[in-house]
Amino acid sequence: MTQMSVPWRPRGKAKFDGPAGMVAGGAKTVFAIFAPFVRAFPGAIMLSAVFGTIVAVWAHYLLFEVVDIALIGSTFNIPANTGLLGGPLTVEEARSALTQIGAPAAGFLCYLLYPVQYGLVRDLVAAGGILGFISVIPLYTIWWERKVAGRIQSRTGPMRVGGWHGWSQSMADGIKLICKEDLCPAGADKPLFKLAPYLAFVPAILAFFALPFGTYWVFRQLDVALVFILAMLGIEVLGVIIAGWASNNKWSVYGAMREACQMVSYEIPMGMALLIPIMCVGTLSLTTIGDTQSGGWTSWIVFRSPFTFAAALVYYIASLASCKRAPFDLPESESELVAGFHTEYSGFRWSLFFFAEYAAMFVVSGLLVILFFGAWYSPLPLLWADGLGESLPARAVKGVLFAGPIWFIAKCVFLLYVQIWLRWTLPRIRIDQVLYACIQVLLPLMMLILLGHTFYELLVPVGGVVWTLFNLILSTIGAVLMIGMLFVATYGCWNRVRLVGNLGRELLPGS
Amino acid sequence: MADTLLESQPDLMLDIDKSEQGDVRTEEMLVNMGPQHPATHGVLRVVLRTDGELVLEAVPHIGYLHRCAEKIGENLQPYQYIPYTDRMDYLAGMNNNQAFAIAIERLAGIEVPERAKYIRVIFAELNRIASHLVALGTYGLDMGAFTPFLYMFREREMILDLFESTCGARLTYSYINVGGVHDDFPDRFLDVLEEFLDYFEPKIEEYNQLLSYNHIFVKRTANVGVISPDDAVRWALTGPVLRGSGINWDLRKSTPYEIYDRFDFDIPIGLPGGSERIPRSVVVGDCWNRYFVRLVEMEQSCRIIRQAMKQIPEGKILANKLKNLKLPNDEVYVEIENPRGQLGFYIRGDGSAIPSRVKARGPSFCNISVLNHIGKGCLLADIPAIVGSIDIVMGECDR
Amino acid sequence: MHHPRQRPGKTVLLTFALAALTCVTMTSAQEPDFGDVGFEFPPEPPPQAADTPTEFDGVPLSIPGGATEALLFYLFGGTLLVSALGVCISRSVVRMATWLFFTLGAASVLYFLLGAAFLGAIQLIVYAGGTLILLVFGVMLTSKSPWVRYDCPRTEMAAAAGVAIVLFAGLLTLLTRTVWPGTAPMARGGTVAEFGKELLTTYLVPFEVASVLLLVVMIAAAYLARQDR
Amino acid sequence: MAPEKICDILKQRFPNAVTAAVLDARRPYATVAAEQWREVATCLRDDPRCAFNMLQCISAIDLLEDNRLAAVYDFFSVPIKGVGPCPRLKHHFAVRVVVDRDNPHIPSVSDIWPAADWHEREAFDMMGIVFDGHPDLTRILCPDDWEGFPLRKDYEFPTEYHGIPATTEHQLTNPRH
Repeated sequence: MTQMSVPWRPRGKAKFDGPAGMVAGGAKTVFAIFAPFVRAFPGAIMLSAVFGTIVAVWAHYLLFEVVDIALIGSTFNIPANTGLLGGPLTVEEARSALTQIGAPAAGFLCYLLYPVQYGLVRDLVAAGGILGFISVIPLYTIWWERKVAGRIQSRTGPMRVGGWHGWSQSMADGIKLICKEDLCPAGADKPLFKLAPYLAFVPAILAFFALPFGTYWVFRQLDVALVFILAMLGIEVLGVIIAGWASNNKWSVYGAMREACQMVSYEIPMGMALLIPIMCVGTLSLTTIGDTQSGGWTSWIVFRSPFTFAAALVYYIASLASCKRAPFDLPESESELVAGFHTEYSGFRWSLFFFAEYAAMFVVSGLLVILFFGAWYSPLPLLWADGLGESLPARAVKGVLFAGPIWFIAKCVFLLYVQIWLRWTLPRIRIDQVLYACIQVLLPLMMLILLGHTFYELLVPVGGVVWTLFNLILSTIGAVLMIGMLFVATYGCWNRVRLVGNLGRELLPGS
Repeated sequence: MADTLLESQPDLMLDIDKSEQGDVRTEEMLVNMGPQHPATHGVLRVVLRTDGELVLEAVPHIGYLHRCAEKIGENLQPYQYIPYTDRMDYLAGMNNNQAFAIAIERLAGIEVPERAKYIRVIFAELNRIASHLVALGTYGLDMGAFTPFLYMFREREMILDLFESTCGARLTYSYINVGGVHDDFPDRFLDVLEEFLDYFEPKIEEYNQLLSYNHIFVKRTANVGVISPDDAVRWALTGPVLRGSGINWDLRKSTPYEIYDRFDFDIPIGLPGGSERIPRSVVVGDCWNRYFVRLVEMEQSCRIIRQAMKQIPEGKILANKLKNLKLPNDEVYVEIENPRGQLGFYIRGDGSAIPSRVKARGPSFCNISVLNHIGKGCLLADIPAIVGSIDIVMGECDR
Repeated sequence: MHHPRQRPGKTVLLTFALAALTCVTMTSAQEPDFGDVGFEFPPEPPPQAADTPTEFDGVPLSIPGGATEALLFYLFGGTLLVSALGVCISRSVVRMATWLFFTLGAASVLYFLLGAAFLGAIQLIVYAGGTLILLVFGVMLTSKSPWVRYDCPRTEMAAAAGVAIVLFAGLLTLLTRTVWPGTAPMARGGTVAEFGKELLTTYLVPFEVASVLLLVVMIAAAYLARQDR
Repeated sequence: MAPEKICDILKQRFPNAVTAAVLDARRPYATVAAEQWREVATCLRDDPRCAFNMLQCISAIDLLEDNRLAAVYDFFSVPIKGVGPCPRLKHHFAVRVVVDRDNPHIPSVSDIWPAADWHEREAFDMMGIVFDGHPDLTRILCPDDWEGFPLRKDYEFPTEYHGIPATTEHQLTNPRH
């Protein structure tokens, strides 16, 4: 074959060096080591990873508790202004505390225990855990979104990477994104262009620092956690706006302007909807609000009055708008604005926006769960668990059946699923309709709800006939909806082959 | 408002001092939509003059897919040119082949066998369905609804399978040839086709539930990009765009070509809101009506195919004496009803085997020229809605 | 593009006058009353070290070790100063806004360090999350070009310098003449409920006056935005 | 209505305008002088007996042997319910306007039928016919800086365009046009 002559200069062979080369090399090594195992036991690895994470977190929690008990039981006065080294507990005391509770290998464990008494160390550990969690959420939400979208559209979604239903597709995408070229368009405001993804990403992480996963499962138990999280969601928008502006692209500016005006207007009904649980409980602390809903299904704030029911709905709609999720995904609508504010982004910076978006989706779902849907409590009343005692197995049963982060995460994931479901079902609305829906519909409606709820709280005695009646009716409606949903999902799952055809599943690997 | 030509502005930032409308002064911006834009269905470029989200002017620029189709036609014999025609409107290759074949047959006085005529009708109507499925699916995509797109492509795949079983190609068929068609149906084809129609007709109702009557979709398309009947005719809009404006004009009915006069079918036209099957907020000539006309046309195409399947005779599929075809020193202008509108071929012969002039009148070319007329004063998000409802294929627009 | 510029005249004079008035008022007060701004001094001299609360409202005032607190204070105070300077010297309006974001954020961290979590969170949500975005939005929507730069003529710069000097002098006088307490004031009445009660009882009149003012602003904005005037 | 009658109407109203008519061919047409084309066009649209409200196509043709260029206009009369003079005409007609090859000027009809706008631009782009009075007579399919009119029979194909080779060696040695 003769060499074709081309009018442009042929490019040299691509060389990957620096961080990209390191990442690529690392990925190749990891792949070479783990790929055979992953191929052999994909499902088992995934399940054991989930289970192992739970066990690790549980062990972590127990460790902290042991130290706390030791600290309280310690006979020493806690000296003020202790430095970074030389804390209240010594290794010896830790060892004796461990021996007291009969832990095995106390001589070894005490060295592990020692650093945990310092707040800084605990914070670092917890922050690491939260960062890990935030990294996992987008990975699996994106994979799950693709699977759900596939099912909705009568196809399978990712099936290849990782073996079992393409479960490591997002990780492969992540490695690809990190290795991609980091483009900065000519004429862009370089510093701002590079800063913007972080301005979107960091607030999303910070919001998690105040979001409780359980009564004690919170990084910082802020008295004003709700306001803080709302503020973080608001600041995330700044990153988006600056990204759009700094890209030197008109479509990006359009995306940024849409995002700004959408966010600024929907924050108002959203904030007002959040006022309703605050009125019910009388605090801004998310932990306290969550803990008032421990009495099972009927005690969830959403079923408390017709107004809370409506407010939960309004909040959910507004939260869709504030997360730029369909049908409110105007800032990044590809059929109008190419890709909106992140048109010019590529590689890692682009993925930061996605991390921020999915993290924000989880945060707004978490807020809804905490404020309206019984926080980390199961539909069973916590009172039933009183007889179980405080032994370790009893705690495990309690954590799984009655209250615990598992319930919180499960509820959030369900709400995430609803967001995904809506996205792949509904068309996108227009900017004037977005603003009309907010200012002319949601806002007056929310004002009425707020007013109505104020009078409801003032005039209807808690536990009275009217209150109980409404509570029961609404709880029944909720239960019927939930059971109906579960029924439909089960029916669809059972009849999936008949409903969408065999989807070529036999032909794909890992089926 | 200054009526300056957009091209004459070297800088994309216009500096037009608007009359004082209030204390808050906003500025106009020129935005280039396309040629690489997800919503322009190919390489259409629309230069938008916008005031915030408001579009003041939407000037379409075409020519990015110009492939000298007419010049090529002046250098090739008709049967050689057939493959070029289905690369014009690549979503409706059968109809394009048919238009060119009919034009040459009229010019050279070729009589097509009966069976070939029926095969042509069946495939033209099947291709109309396939083309409308793409149009409707991508229209949903333009509105942000991803799922109907894949549903419609699922059904289109089946039609393409039918085509492939007969002519071996899935997109550029070159199947309908001068004097007839290239191949006869394979065995059991009509049974499979019947099976497909039985499967497909209920699906249209599914599309209605998914997309047509979706509240958001109706909100996005009803009363958007309204073309009055008078305007539609003056701008020579054809096809579903013309019928969406309430004009009962379909070449298959009004000037029947081939054997369309033997079938019983209806011409769907745009109807005012509140009529049967029409949501209340819809007006005649808006995007929703254009969309819905296509949807109903698919039903009617199914009817035509069913009738043609019953009537189809046995026999030859290609006319005799096609070798050394000489075109007389004469000219014809033939229009047929393409899925997108009236596709016309002007052909001039000069006594040789090669036509001296081939001119194609593409429906997309004429239909998209109205964009600036109806795109003034709408919102930015309405431009994809209008472009999508006009349903252009740039290959045929630019030729 | 040429903008007809307003001469600085009246606006600058007015700003001067206001600045001077503020300085005079501030310096004339011998002892500033922090009670009005939500703080009060601890009633007693610093208590025993053992009683020093290490947590307040669940917010740790400091990681064990006072040095950390000091470190954080200087870190965020420094951020505040640098970013404030950035606001002043940036030319691009959006860059100014970004710097301002850091200024506001650092200020809210200082509030958090003081234990005024509510104030800090409100600072974030209202200024950083709301006002700033509206500001950037307004700039993008109304400027001649979205990529607007701000060029300051010499006269305005001189006027601004004058105002700054007068204000700085006033602040300096205030700072030197105030008798500062030995420790940072603690926020009084930590919970939001108490805060709300105070607002609706003791400070009802200022609260209502502020809301009436906001109402006036809203009506005025609606009036300005109305098209057919 | 039969093409003969339409031709008669035109001849009656504009005795000098209709210079020739081919009425028994596969595609009947009348040849109209360029000077009077606008008046004829207005008559074709507005006369209730013609009522050609839709201009389907303008095909520019190169009559190299006569050293002339021509534009062929195809009309349809589309019945519009309630609009237009005659709702039930449904007829077709064609008009040919022939101009000199060296000075090809035809008055524009883009204000009579807005559809003519792009067709005239295309005819200008491809054949070099200048339509006087057109609001924006620029190239539509070719780039703005293209040289020559590609569909003319004597068009020389360029060998390159902005450094991009526009033809192959084979084509250069085997010219087809």
